[in-house]
Amino acid sequence: MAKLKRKPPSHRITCITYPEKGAMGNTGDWRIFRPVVDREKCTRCQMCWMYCPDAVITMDEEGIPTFDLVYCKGCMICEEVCPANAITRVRETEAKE
Amino acid sequence: MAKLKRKPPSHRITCITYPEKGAMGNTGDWRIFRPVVDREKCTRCQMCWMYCPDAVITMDEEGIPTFDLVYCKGCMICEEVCPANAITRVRETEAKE
Amino acid sequence: MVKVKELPREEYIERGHAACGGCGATIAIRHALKALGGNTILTVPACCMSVIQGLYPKNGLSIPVLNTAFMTSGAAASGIAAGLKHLGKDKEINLMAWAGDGGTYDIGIQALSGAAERQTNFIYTCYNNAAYGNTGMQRSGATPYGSYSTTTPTGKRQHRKPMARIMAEHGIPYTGVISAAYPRLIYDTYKKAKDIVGTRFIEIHIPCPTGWRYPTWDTVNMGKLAVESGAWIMWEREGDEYRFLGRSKLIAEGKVQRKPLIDWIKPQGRFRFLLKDPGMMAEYERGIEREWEIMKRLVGC
Amino acid sequence: MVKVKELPREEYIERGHAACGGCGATIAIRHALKALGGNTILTVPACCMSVIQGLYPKNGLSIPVLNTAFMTSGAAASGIAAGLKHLGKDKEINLMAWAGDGGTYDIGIQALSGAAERQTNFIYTCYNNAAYGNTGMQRSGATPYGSYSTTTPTGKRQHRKPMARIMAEHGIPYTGVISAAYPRLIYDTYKKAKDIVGTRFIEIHIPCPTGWRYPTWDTVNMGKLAVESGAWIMWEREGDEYRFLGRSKLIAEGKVQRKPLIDWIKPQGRFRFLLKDPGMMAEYERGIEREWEIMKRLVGC
Amino acid sequence: MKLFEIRFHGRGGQGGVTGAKILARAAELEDKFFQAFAHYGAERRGAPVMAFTRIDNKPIRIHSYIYQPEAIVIFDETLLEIPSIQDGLREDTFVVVNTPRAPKDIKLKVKAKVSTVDATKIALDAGIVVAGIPVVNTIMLGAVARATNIVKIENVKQAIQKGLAGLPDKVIKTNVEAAQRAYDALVKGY
Amino acid sequence: MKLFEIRFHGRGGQGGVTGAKILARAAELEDKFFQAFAHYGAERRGAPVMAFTRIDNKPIRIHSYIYQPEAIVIFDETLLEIPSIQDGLREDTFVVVNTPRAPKDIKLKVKAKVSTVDATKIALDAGIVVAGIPVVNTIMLGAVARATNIVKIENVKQAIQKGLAGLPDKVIKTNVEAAQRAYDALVKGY
Amino acid sequence: MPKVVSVSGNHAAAWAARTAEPAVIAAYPITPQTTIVEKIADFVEGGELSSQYVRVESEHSAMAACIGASALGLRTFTATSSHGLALMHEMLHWAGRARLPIVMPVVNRAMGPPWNIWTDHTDSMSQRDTGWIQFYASNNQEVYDTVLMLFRLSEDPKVLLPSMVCLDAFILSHTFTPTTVYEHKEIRDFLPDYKAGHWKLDPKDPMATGNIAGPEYYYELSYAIHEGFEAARKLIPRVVREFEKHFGRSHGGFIDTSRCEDAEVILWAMGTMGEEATLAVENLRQQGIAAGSARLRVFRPFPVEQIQKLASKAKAFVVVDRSLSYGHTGGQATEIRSALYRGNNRIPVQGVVAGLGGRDVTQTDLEKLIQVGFDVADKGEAGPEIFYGLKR
Amino acid sequence: MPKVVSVSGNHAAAWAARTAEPAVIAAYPITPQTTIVEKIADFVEGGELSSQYVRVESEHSAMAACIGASALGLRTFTATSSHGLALMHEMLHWAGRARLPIVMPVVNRAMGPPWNIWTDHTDSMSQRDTGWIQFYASNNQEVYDTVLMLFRLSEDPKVLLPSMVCLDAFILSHTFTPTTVYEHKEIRDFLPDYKAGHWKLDPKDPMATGNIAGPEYYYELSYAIHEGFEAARKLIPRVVREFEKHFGRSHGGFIDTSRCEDAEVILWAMGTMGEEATLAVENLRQQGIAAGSARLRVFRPFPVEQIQKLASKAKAFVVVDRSLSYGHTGGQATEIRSALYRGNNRIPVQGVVAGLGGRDVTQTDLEKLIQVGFDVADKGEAGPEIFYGLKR
Ligand SMILES: Cc1ncc(C[n+]2csc(CCOP(=O)(O)OP(=O)(O)O)c2C)c(N)n1
Ligand SMILES: Cc1ncc(C[n+]2csc(CCOP(=O)(O)OP(=O)(O)O)c2C)c(N)n1
Ligand code: SF4
Ligand code: SF4
Ligand code: SF4
Ligand code: SF4
Repeated sequence: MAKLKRKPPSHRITCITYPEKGAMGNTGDWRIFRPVVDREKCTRCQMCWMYCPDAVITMDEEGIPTFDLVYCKGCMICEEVCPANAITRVRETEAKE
Repeated sequence: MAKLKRKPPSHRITCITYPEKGAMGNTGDWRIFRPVVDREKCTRCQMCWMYCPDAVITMDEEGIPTFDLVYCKGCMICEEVCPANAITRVRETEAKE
Repeated sequence: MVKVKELPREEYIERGHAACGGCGATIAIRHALKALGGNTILTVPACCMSVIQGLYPKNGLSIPVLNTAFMTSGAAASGIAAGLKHLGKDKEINLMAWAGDGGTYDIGIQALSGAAERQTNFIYTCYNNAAYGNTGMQRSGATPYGSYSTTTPTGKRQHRKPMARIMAEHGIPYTGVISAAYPRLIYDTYKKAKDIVGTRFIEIHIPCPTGWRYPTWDTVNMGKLAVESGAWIMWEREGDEYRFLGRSKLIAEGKVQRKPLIDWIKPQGRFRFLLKDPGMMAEYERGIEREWEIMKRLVGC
Repeated sequence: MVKVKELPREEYIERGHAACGGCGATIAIRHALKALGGNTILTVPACCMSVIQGLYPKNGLSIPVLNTAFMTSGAAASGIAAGLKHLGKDKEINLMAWAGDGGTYDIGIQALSGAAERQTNFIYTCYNNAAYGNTGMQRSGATPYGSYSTTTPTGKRQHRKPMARIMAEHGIPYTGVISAAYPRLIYDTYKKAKDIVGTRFIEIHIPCPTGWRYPTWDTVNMGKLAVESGAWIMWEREGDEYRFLGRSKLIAEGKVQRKPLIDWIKPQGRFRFLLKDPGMMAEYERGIEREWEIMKRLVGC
Repeated sequence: MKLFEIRFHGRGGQGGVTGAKILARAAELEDKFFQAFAHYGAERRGAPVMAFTRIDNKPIRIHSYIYQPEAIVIFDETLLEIPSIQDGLREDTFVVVNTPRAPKDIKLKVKAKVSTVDATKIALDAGIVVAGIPVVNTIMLGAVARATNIVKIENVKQAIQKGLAGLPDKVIKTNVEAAQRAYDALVKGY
Repeated sequence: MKLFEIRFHGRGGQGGVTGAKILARAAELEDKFFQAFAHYGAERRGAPVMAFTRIDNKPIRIHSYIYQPEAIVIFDETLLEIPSIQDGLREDTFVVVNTPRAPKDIKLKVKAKVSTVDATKIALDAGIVVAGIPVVNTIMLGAVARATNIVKIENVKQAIQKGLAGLPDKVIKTNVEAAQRAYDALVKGY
Repeated sequence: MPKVVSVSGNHAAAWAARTAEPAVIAAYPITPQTTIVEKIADFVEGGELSSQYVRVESEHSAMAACIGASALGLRTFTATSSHGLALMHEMLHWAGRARLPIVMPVVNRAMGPPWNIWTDHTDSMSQRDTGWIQFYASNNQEVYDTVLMLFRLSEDPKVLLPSMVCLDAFILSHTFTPTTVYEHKEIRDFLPDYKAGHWKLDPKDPMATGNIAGPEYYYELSYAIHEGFEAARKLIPRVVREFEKHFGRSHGGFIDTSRCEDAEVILWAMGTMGEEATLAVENLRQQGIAAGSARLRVFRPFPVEQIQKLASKAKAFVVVDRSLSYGHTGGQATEIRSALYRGNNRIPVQGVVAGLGGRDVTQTDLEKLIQVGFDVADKGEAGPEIFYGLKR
Repeated sequence: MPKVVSVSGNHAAAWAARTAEPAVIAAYPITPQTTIVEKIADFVEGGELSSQYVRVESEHSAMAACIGASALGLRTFTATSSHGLALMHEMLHWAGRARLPIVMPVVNRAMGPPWNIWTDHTDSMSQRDTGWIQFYASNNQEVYDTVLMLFRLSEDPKVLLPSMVCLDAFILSHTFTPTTVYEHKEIRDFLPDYKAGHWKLDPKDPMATGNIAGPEYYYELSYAIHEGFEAARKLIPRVVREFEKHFGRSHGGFIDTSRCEDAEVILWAMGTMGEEATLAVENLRQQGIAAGSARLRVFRPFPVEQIQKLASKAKAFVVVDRSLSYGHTGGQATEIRSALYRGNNRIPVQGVVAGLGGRDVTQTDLEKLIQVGFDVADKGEAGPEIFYGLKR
């Protein structure tokens, strides 16, 4: 199942767990909508970064948000809080095509 | 041990108890001091009655306190609260003689 | 206020019960039950009152009593209250939980808080002898700062939890804080509480010769001195309004002076460490002053 | 107030955790942990956060976590606090309990109240999504009047227990009431609380799309509307002094108008019964007004 | 009849268990016995979830998981990428997929009895949409009836009526009609 | 030596268990083994209570109650009225009573080995009084030593010193002297 | 008129409460019990059930509230699971010792840590010493029927003991099957109103309960509980018979056996594994293998004689526990061995621990375990306890 | 230098805590455990013990606080009794499953209602399924010594399980006897500092414990507890031996036997009854009666083999339980029978329930019960369980 950086014997003694991405699997699978940023509109205010409940947003070198789609659940809070309306939602089925 | 007014079958089912005097035996046995009232001094104010933690004081026909010595524990609160100093303590050993 | 001679003659506590001689708790319950009358159901968690009832197969209380586990007074009462409602007797029969300070401040606060939040229809009495009396005077959340207890043998280092205010802030319809030294006030308080619907919390300060370490005959004196010195504040809250009661009212209004705290502390063996340590004494006094300030702010004077 | 760009970049919550999409609780813990930093030990009773961590053998939080039984957050923290003191690390390592409203208002109040009374050195966070989220939205003591829950299918008939005020009245050194909709205030609050010694109680209002029944993207809107409409009041108490916070301060000072309550209520599926029943609606509003009055009195304005 | 086991793959919030229950009700109308249940653990909105129906004409005494279902029903084409969807797949397994594509375009590790229907389109056309998301659970049951013959479409429709009781009549009617549409539109690849 | 069992009758607050423990310590000084315990249940101040000491020269493995003690010690004459005080009384039982009266004036259902001492007077004379009540526990131990010979008076005195350690020296000294006085003053009726 | 509804095991339990009409229900939610209390809330707020419903703040309080209500002489109900049950432990003792006929479904779920919401019998097995009657159900109809039977049993004046019916998490609690249910008035012949004859809280006749009883009384009061269990032991067959008379259904008495008359190996299991075992037995029988299965329905009072009887013809028992008393064996295995020890037929008993924390146990697994029983029978001796399905 | 002090069983327990020097002690008072926590308070506030002492607000919290402290990798101690123990039940499971080596004296007291503060083993026997090592002591020295042994045992990296030592209320807890005690530095050879190798809460190496583990992992984590118990089973004799080497005392291994080598009837009992039984045996031996006694010191892990061995020469066992699992038998009797069932020697086992709620059981009583054992041996068959000393 899960791959671990390390798995010391403690594991076999009791229910110890270690910090790691994907503790609930690839939660990007849950997504129905996908956030897409309009690099032109973005004012680099970082509101999307601040509010993302899944901490999947990173600001790239230019200060524009990028989304870790392996884990982004598609809640679209970023879209909602973006004061510049720079983020829009795309249906995942469509985005995949 | 204890004598009961009634002892219905509930007793044999679970731990039911019935209101009765002497649930801790004759607590007058605990007494080291005994309250004695001076009928002359008593003003019939009933403070002793009000404060007795053991509810062993009754006011007689004349409104003077009487003590149920089978149960009076001899705490001497009555003496202490009596505004007329009408109650005094007597050592039980002496009182018995 | 009721006159002494108007106090009902009926007793709901039988002679020969198991309280220590000079116990303040029995003075308190005597008059509380006089006010409520015989049509009352009591539930009692582990505490002195569960001992005071005496031994199987007798019982020293002449109303129905459900003795229950230490943590459960609020919950057991909730069940009884629901049952009385089902029977349509919730208006006719008074329901009271009667618990110690340990069973209220500490292990019982959860069930009590839950019952209050659900607006359970009952009177909850916390009779506060400021320690775990039943088990021999261990520290409770109600033990005053600096007091000896068997688990704080050099004096407790925390102030008393302001339990009644905590309950009042639950928004319940009635909270009353009184003392065993004033039976007439007890009677009046229960008479008033009896007619209110919802959760009513009443805390009674209980001088305890065994735990406080003073001679049995001083129970009433110790109770009064606590109030007169300001160490114990009597107040009530009806609706959202706070009010001082009795002697505490006179003190708050500046009509009488508080007696020196030391008058109350000195006769009690439990304060022997406090007496020796001026720093601790000052901290204890600071706590009392803070209480007065908070209460005055709440009363709005 | 901290600027968005000053917020630390370190994350203590791993991607791919198990919160519902749009969960307000994860916004809150992200910024709380940013303020506390990695030198923090967390204890978490049964609640959404115990699920959010994800599945064995991984964990979605990158600080040490003691998951513990539902009733025990205050007690487990007391043990850790004592241990840290023994190790001489009580100043160096932050200790936080992170519990839901059910685990605080209801089943956890006893252990919390006890820890506070003992002046235990830790931060207790109650993240309040106003229901038992983990188990599928049953009523809690924090569920607002009139709200649907699976155990109050026609709307709850009691007002929310004023938990934070109850804790404040314990006399603890810090109490803060904030909202997940204001991460910068979260950050500042935890920064401040971090440096205070003793029991610090922080309650965070947590919009929950799953329980409140609104679309995931509205989490921040719902959080803000709660404050803007006055349904949720943000305040803090340092020492004995109460103070309003953020938008609630502006409202209290009359600098901004409260938005109509209906703006907050309408988008939420859980209030559908309330919306249909003007009597219930009025009662809910009455409760909110009462809260404002009490809080204003305490703040002294 | 032999015990018939069906596995539904959907997403949290798509009504997988409700679908499994309605199918069970349809079987009940044919005097059959049933079990309907879900795989519990993480029913987050959007997360892949499973539900199950067992149908038999005698009381069902089996309680363990379903490892080799007779039919697999996929509510959402995107789920096809998850490997576990093919667990227990055999050549004679019915696989009913919500997709605009043809059965032959569905790639599986075993050549099973695949059929397809564009349930999402049917849902959108009929307006069966909750919080912006088309809901296909009842619709797919029409397709299942046709693909597997395990229940009659009439009984599926009646079961939908019962299963959605409490919702507005119009909603129920729409669902019933959509199920029929899926029944008619199903493309069998076998 | 055979196991020697002693029962003390006192009142709550009179220090019965302390007495039993000090006697045990005295025995320990003679390299004996001991148990000291009380009858727990209702230790209210003033209420009749019991305490026990067992002494043996080998480790004591008996744990049940004491039914037929070798000695009964009565701290308070008024307790004589309680019937249970005579439980397990035999002809060869030592009975040590705090009373100004002579042994022959002590009426028991069995003619036992009665001895008396006015411990209350000794306590009052020595000022061993707590909250107005004379405390006789240590004093009675002096009497017990003489009445039963189970321990030497020197060891009783040393045990009192240890048992009261922590109290002011003067108090300890007074107690030790009072024990000696009781030892000397005991009147044996056998 | 009885009606058939499609309900989960939890809804069956809630329906049974509705049918029995307790005066007071006090409960606290916990996965996987929640849908019981949610359904009850629906019934109560929908006006279909007249009970007072107390939404307490913990399970300890839930049981305390039930005790308070039951002490008024009223019918009382609650439900819980796992940690909730464990938190009740003190009050379980209390209810048992106070002789209060509270009825409680327990959804069997694993104990933490780690948190695990799936089925495991450790939660209820750990309560075997608390003075509660314990039944284990294997399907939703049995859950429903057992609740009704338990009210009848618990409230019997000779019994007066609280009782629990245990059902497997999810496997029953959340699985919908057709189940026959009744309205209250339809079952009153079988289950009359509860009349507390022994005591109740009533100001007209004040009694107290629970104040101190010393060593001179306590033992006899405890023995009275034992007598209550012996009365239950006698009554259970009658209640089962009468239930069958009224409703035409039976799920077995103490033990639900399948093909045991001539079985050489009998597999024992509780709950759903016990029902699935019947399929294993049928399959093996078709292969000519003389297998049988015995589902222990009643764990308290423990059916010593009935177990002894089943050993008279068999050559070996295989006992599958979905729990483990750490440091010894599964509770079922221990107690079955103990029961046989007191009888005359001392066949080998192979202990098996399986299915902890929701690990699935299939018909095939059970067949394999029966086969192990045949090896054991051949050897005439059981091996060490088997931890079946363990991954190393 | 060891010193002999006159202490009660409770003070012996407190002394043992002082000697072991736990980092954290969290406890709540309950009669008859109070004098343990009071003595500890004296030690701590008197500067004789460096432990952090947390005066929690309930036993549930006491155990939770111990869990929190132990999770930091620290030595931890508490003590309780009866209702306090029952209230801990949920957290007992937690401590066991989290593999935290907390040590706890339990003063055996009866469960209410009615309130009864006297001795009875029901409280601790009801915890037999919670994953705790259980010892029962018979005198104050054994209480003291066992606490030290238990720290050693519990903290062993192969064991890592919490443990309790049970002592009879008042009979031990409040009875003063001469007892040899040590200061911390004198015992460190025997009991080294605790080093938590398996896990601890440490921001430098963040791990979590207890989040959800599904059916695919939970069983193995449970099996690991079983392995811990098996490791304890192996280690106990060694710890006992080493203790004897260091301190020159032993109280027996799993079982403290007296004259069992050639005994025809062996009487089993736990705690003080077990020690008093040796007197009964001696007395009967003087009359030429081949009696023996076996005091079960360790109830978890349950010493199956040792029990089987004792049956090899004896003709009958009499098992005296000071508790009752209502609806079946005393826990000791059930488990001993079960153990023998798995062995080769199947002698009759007479079950006896006695001494509930502090009812006194004397040497004479025990002699009578041994006599019953001879009748049973003659008949070759035990009678129904005996409720000894019951007044009807
Ligand atoms: C769960 C549990 N823990 C502890 C006890 C022991 N106990 C009984 S009464 C009591 C103290 C009660 O103190 P308080 O509530 O202040 O009442 P008081 O005895 O002073 O009247 C304690 C600790 C118990 N009965 N149950
Ligand atoms: C003793 C006990 N009772 C019940 C539960 C079940 N339970 C787990 S989490 C939870 C609700 C938590 O609600 P809350 O504290 O509000 O946190 P949320 O889930 O909303 O984050 C419940 C009832 C439990 N784990 N333990
Ligand atoms: S919130 Fe909008 S404007 Fe601000 S950084 Fe994100 S995408 Fe850019
Ligand atoms: S001495 Fe105490 S008990 Fe006796 S009458 Fe006076 S107040 Fe009452
Ligand atoms: S208190 Fe004194 S004056 Fe008043 S009634 Fe009593 S004895 Fe008389
Ligand atoms: S139920 Fe609500 S609080 Fe819990 S994880 Fe989901 S969104 Fe967050």
